[in-house]
Amino acid sequence: MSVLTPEEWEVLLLSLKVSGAAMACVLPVAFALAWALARWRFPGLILLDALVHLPLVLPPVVTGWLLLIALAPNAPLGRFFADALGMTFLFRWTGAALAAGVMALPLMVRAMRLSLEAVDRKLEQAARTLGAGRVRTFVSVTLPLAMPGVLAALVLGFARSIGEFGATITFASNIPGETRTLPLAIYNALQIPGSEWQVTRLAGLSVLLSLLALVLSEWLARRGRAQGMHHVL
Amino acid sequence: MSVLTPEEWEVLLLSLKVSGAAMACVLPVAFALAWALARWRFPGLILLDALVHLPLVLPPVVTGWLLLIALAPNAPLGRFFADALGMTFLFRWTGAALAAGVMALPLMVRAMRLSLEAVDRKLEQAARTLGAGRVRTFVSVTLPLAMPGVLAALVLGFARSIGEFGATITFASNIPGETRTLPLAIYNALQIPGSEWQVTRLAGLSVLLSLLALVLSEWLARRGRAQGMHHVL
Amino acid sequence: MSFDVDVTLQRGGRSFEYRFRTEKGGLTALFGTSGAGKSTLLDMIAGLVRPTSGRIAVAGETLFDSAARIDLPPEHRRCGYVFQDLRLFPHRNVRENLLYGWKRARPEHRWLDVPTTLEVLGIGHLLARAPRSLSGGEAQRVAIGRALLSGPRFLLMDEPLASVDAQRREEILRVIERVRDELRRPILYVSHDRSEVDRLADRVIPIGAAGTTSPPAP
Amino acid sequence: MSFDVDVTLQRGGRSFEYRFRTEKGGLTALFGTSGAGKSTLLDMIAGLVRPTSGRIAVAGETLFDSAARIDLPPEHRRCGYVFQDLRLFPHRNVRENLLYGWKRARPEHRWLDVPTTLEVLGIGHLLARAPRSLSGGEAQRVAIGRALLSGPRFLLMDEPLASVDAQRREEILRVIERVRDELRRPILYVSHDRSEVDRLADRVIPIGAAGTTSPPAP
Amino acid sequence: QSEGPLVLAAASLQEAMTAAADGWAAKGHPRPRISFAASSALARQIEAGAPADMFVSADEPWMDEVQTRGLLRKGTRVSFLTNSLVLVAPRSRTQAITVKPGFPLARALGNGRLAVGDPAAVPAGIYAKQALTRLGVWDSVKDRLAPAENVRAALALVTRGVAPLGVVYGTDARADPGVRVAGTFPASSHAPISYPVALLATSRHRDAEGFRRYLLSAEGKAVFRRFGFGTR
Ligand SMILES: Nc1ncnc2c1ncn2[C@@H]1O[C@H](COP(=O)(O)OP(=O)(O)OP(=O)(O)O)[C@@H](O)[C@H]1O
Ligand SMILES: Nc1ncnc2c1ncn2[C@@H]1O[C@H](COP(=O)(O)OP(=O)(O)OP(=O)(O)O)[C@@H](O)[C@H]1O
Ligand code: MOO
Ligand SMILES: [Mg+2]
Ligand SMILES: [Mg+2]
Repeated sequence: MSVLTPEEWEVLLLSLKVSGAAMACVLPVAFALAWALARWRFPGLILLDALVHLPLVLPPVVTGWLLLIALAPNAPLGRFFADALGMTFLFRWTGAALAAGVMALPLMVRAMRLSLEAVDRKLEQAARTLGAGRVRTFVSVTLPLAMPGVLAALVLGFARSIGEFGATITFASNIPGETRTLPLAIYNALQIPGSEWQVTRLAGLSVLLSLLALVLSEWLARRGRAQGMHHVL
Repeated sequence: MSVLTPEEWEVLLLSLKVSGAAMACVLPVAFALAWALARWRFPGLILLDALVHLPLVLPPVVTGWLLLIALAPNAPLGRFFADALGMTFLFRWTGAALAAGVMALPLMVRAMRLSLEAVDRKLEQAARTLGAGRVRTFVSVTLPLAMPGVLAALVLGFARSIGEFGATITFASNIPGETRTLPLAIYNALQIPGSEWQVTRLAGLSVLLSLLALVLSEWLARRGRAQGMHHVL
Repeated sequence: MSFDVDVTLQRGGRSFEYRFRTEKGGLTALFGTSGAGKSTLLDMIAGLVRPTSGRIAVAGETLFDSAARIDLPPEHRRCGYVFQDLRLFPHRNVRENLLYGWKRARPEHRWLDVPTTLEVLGIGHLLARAPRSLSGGEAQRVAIGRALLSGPRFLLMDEPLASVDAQRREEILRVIERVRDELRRPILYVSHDRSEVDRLADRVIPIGAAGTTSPPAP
Repeated sequence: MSFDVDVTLQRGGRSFEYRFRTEKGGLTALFGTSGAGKSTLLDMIAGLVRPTSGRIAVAGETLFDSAARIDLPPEHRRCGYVFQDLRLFPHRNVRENLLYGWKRARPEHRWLDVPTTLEVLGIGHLLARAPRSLSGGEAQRVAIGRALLSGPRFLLMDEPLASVDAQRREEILRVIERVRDELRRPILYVSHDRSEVDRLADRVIPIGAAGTTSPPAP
Repeated sequence: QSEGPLVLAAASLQEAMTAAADGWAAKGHPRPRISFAASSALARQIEAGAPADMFVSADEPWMDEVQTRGLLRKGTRVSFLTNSLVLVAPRSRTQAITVKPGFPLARALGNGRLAVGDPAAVPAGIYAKQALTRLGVWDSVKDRLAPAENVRAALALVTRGVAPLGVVYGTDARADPGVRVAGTFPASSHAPISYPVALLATSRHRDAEGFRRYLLSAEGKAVFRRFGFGTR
């Protein structure tokens, strides 16, 4: 399409890649955390809860800075990722995805936890008596009943990751084609006087992306409802 | 206490004031929006939904910039607030509260919507047959059953507002004692080489604040559970 | 007349029709196969399901009339509805459930006091408990108590004794008889238990199979 | 022996004790006042509530033994449990509810086929419906069908016919009798309906009032 | 190597550095990739060991910081650009203001605020504070500031008419048609505004030194002068 300049295309696709990867990696982690917070009772619970909220409370730039300190090539954690998994984050799109994922985490955990806590445990019991083990019960009963929370988590997380700026620029820098996502491109445009039109176009792209995610999620929710999940969706 | 410098005290109290005011003003608005999205079916629904998500999707600086344009003294909306309500936002702590509230809005709406959609309408019907009108039914049945979502919304919103930086500095500026909240003070410290210790102290304060909010909310939730709200909290 | 019902309802591709009148006072039993539409009828009388058209009056007061555009909201109909699925408020304990309607009723409308209710239903020891922790029969008795205490003008009871044991059932039946005979409140009563119906009912309205018309009772 | 139960349970400050044995096969009715602990006993046998101590064996297989540290998870106990509160899966339609256990059962364990179940229970026309839209009796029949189709070794039925109309009840009772006599599956059956118990039960275990011991049946 | 060297540059240099990179690329070299961010963020990334080739800072302290840690390639640090500090007003405002010791800045503000880069953090704000102090007007306006996140944001406040006056770099004022330069601060009123460039110790890119030399060449400096920078 010619409505977008090549650079805009590049930025758009990169943003999609970064947010997509962030969601794919963070979803299971966030779900596991939500599960632990909803179902387990252990002494460190509130500390874990606080830790999950951290990226929400701290200014994004500080989160980015902490990531930088933790994952620097010469830091222990950074060395572990580099040596054991061959993953480096600094100045890489994977770093942008990590930053976006970390910033989205608290929102996703809360939404899923809310839905998990509302699941009627008696229905899980019924599934067990019908021969479903823990895992099958989880997959066939708990997860579908918590689906509204999972969908909400995905929408919130995706939107948040599309808009993520501070942690990304601090941790992954602002490298064209590698870590310059939509918000960073907007930041660049904002530095140039008289570039309102470009800012508007890029912001419009962000809005469009998340509108798509929103429509998709509402459609999925509606499909769920149509299948009889009246009171859950 | 002498562990904090006078400036740190000032910043801390201001952050509390700003976030507190933001929560107080945004909570009813967010609830009304959550209600509309959960209960009504109207053509513009998905657009309203998208609008609510906007501050999440856009980089915070852009949101601050949009607020600036909308509420500048010479903009129609800004003039309306100034003339009709005697409220000005620019360079005022009210502006910081507004920015924080707007940024927290999408998170709060989602959490409450999730809980509202899970409320069993049949219980509301039962209340009606027992003589409770719409309002009383809402207050005595719907709201308490949606309480987990309201609590989650408050925790998320408060944490988000404590961490809000980009929209605040763009819209309300960084004026000591008036709009310099914790994240803005942290930003200042971050710009100065060798100020890591100060950044850490201020970040620690942020974390402490939201830890308090978290503990408070868990305590409220537990109290609710103790009162027999087993399946809702 | 107690119940004067003449309504139709279209739902899920099926059409329901109800037409019957009963004399003043007494207990009217609804008898019919499962899925015939008994609970649906009670929901319409309570104002929870809106009929497609028609008219509903109870003890002389018109509750719904599609022609006259009358549709009293549920809270003004003053029906004591014992739901088939109970619908106890999960966030309130037994005491608060019982008193929910009682508190909202005008004092002159209340015709049963709390101690008597607790006594008859045998639920005095459950007051501080959460509904979720009640046994099936206990929950059912709380639901009956909640409806009776709301000072209703008439009662809608949907299988209220399904899970209640024989001994307690006897005591509750006696209370229902007193409401019927002394207070002369109209009662609409759904039960699959022939002996219960035989004992209580002044008349039986058969609710026909799926979608058919219920002929007016004599 | 069908049921060999000797357990105690401490809960909410009350203590429950159950001790009884029944001969092989046949239907055992549990009879007792509301709140006596009948559903609690079924929950323990199904593996949903953990006894404080004791032993549970059904048809020769030990399901729970606190001394021997045996506690079979519910999914390995193969009980067909009709819950008092039904517990249909709200996110699945009637067909999926019915087949939930059936799909997970080994083919050689299934002893009832789907068409027969639908026929007997009269729920063939409800397959595509959401549980929430079912009438009380319809939901109860689906719950019975779901339990029977899971190919259980024994049945736990908690007031399975409370909301089922007389005619349908007759047909279902006949099926239960067939399961009892031809398949010789042990059945534990809770009902407040004396006539139902008289007709079905080979023996009746009285569950005493709150917290008392149930003496072993003869 | 098909990819150009990775340059970390202060955000306020964005237009000029981009043009310089274009000029370099036009000579047949792979185009340098430039990451624009606040100098502080870039310096921290370098300290964390991020693999970049060149750093162009908006002020000297952050370059000093990086240098003290031994992260610069020896002998490559050069302060090559200068800038001026100006007082700007919205285009619509015609009244002239002479910037001199004791000039009536507070009166000129009316009940508005003076837009500046945050004097506690942003280099432009730090220079502004120095200049206003030297001219003896700081005390009269220090409670009437609108400190912004960076110079461009301060500029935007003036462009939008939210603030009646602002203190920004000459380069910023020049680039924005929405504002008018109301006066220029004497160079003696503040520390020299200078932009240092240096190669990083970890740089492996064979083009990096070439690009640095290009920036320092007459041709490169001409590019920066086009955008209003002074060179030395
Ligand atoms: N939302 C709905 N959509 C479609 N059909 C519905 C809905 N709700 C109820 N029905 C159907 O309407 C019919 C009447 O339901 P109703 O609950 O009134 O039956 P009932 O006479 O009370 O039966 P029971 O004795 O089993 O409680 C049933 O067949 C039921 O499946
Ligand atoms: N979580 C709980 N906490 C405290 N008491 C409980 C809890 N769950 C059940 N009980 C109590 O245990 C007793 C036995 O309950 P159970 O459901 O087994 O009774 P039941 O014999 O099945 O009665 P019904 O015939 O009314 O169904 C009841 O008095 C009930 O209130
Ligand atoms: O270019 Mo800067 O470091 O934002 O003043
Ligand atoms: Mg019914
Ligand atoms: Mg029971």
